[in-house]
Amino acid sequence: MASAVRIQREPFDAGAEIRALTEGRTDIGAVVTFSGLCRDEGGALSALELEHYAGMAEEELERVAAEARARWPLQGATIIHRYGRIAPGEDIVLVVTASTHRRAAFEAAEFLMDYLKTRAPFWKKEHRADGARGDWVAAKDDDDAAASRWDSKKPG
Amino acid sequence: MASAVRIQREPFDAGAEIRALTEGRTDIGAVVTFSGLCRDEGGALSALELEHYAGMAEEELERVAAEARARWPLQGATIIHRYGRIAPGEDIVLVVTASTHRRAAFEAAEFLMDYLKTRAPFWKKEHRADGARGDWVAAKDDDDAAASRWDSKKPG
Amino acid sequence: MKIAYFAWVRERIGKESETVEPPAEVATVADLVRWLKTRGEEYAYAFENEGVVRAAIDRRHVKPQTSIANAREIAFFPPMTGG
Amino acid sequence: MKIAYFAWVRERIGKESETVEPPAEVATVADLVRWLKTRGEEYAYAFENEGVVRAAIDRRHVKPQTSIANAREIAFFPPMTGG
Repeated sequence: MASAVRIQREPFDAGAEIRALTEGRTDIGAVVTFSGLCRDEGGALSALELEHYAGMAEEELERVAAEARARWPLQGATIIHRYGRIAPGEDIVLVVTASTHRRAAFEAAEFLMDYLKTRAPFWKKEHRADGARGDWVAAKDDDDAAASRWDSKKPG
Repeated sequence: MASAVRIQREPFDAGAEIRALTEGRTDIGAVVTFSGLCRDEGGALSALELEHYAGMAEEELERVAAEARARWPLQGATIIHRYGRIAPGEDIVLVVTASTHRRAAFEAAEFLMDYLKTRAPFWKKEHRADGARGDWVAAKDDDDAAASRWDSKKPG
Repeated sequence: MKIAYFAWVRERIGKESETVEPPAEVATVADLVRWLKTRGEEYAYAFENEGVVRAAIDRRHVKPQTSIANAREIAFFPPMTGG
Repeated sequence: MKIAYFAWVRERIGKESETVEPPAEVATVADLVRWLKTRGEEYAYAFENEGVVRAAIDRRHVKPQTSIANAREIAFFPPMTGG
């Protein structure tokens, strides 16, 4: 199975990543992509600074991808996560899943996002537009709940 | 809200459609795309022929898109459906949803696919690789079940 | 009134569309299907399982019991398989 | 043993990493946190809510009761906010 995990400072190209998974293949019926973008929170933020634990971040994303492959019949999965300073409107994270069937591609993409949010060692710090000291983004209970719903759920 | 429904013979570019929804905006946090591709069913098919009801197809996709906008807080939604002869490996359909939050973008994209599968007037005919007469693809009970699960479900 | 056919309904009937003038007692979509089936083998074949073929009036999905009064275009087609 | 700190744990302690030699009775991650908190105000501040800070041993998430025997690198960090 085509599978790639990348951690990079540079932007990525979702279209190119979709093509990389599907080109030359005739057995894929469904490709789902998720792009997570930096929001400016109504103009309050000038950027997000993404810190990561180099080494562990790659390994954790590989573990999350392996877990998705074990749960759903995937023909491909790509995870790209950026670090460094990211301006509003720019991409932060990309997940692409390819499968014969749409439900598997949708569920696996949502699983990858839920899991990586609570397991991949990345932290966001806000840069405020007004120059005031920015805070570290707090983890959301929602994200823990979203990740834990997969603990008991079997692929449909 | 940026919203577009297109029915066309030509291929489309998922990356360009994502950019069209997000470019110049700083309020979008999540973009989900679904691409449906033509499979060759283990080499049995040489192509699919997509017939559609011109006029109604556009209107029905607009109705499906309006229903998604009424159910989820979306900042954009795009639906593109191709018709004509489509070779294995080529795209058939594209759905893109943009929202502040990832759950809304995921659910709306899945809803759009489930609904358009059972409501948009398109029909697939198989062209067989062995030259034998191809059949019209039969509708799946699964698709009806997938669409009807939204009848009672409220956005999460 | 114009009637359009799609996919295997079109193939069985052998035409894409036609203009018909059903008698006044044909009031609903189901009535229209029953009347069309009297017009020849090809129609009887297309509508052999009445529960299967779907209908739209003026580009909107309708049920068999829907009235065809004021319809400009009625379409018949199999369950959809797009996406 | 190398210890690495990230995000606001790093900012509060004022360093990215350091090498420490805890005494032999420090057996688990929780023991290590308690020992680190005795080393100065900055550590006490970073670990003021012991339930909040997460830990990894050799790049894998671990729980407070996990043994630190044979650990090469232990990392402490807040709940993750990537994605």
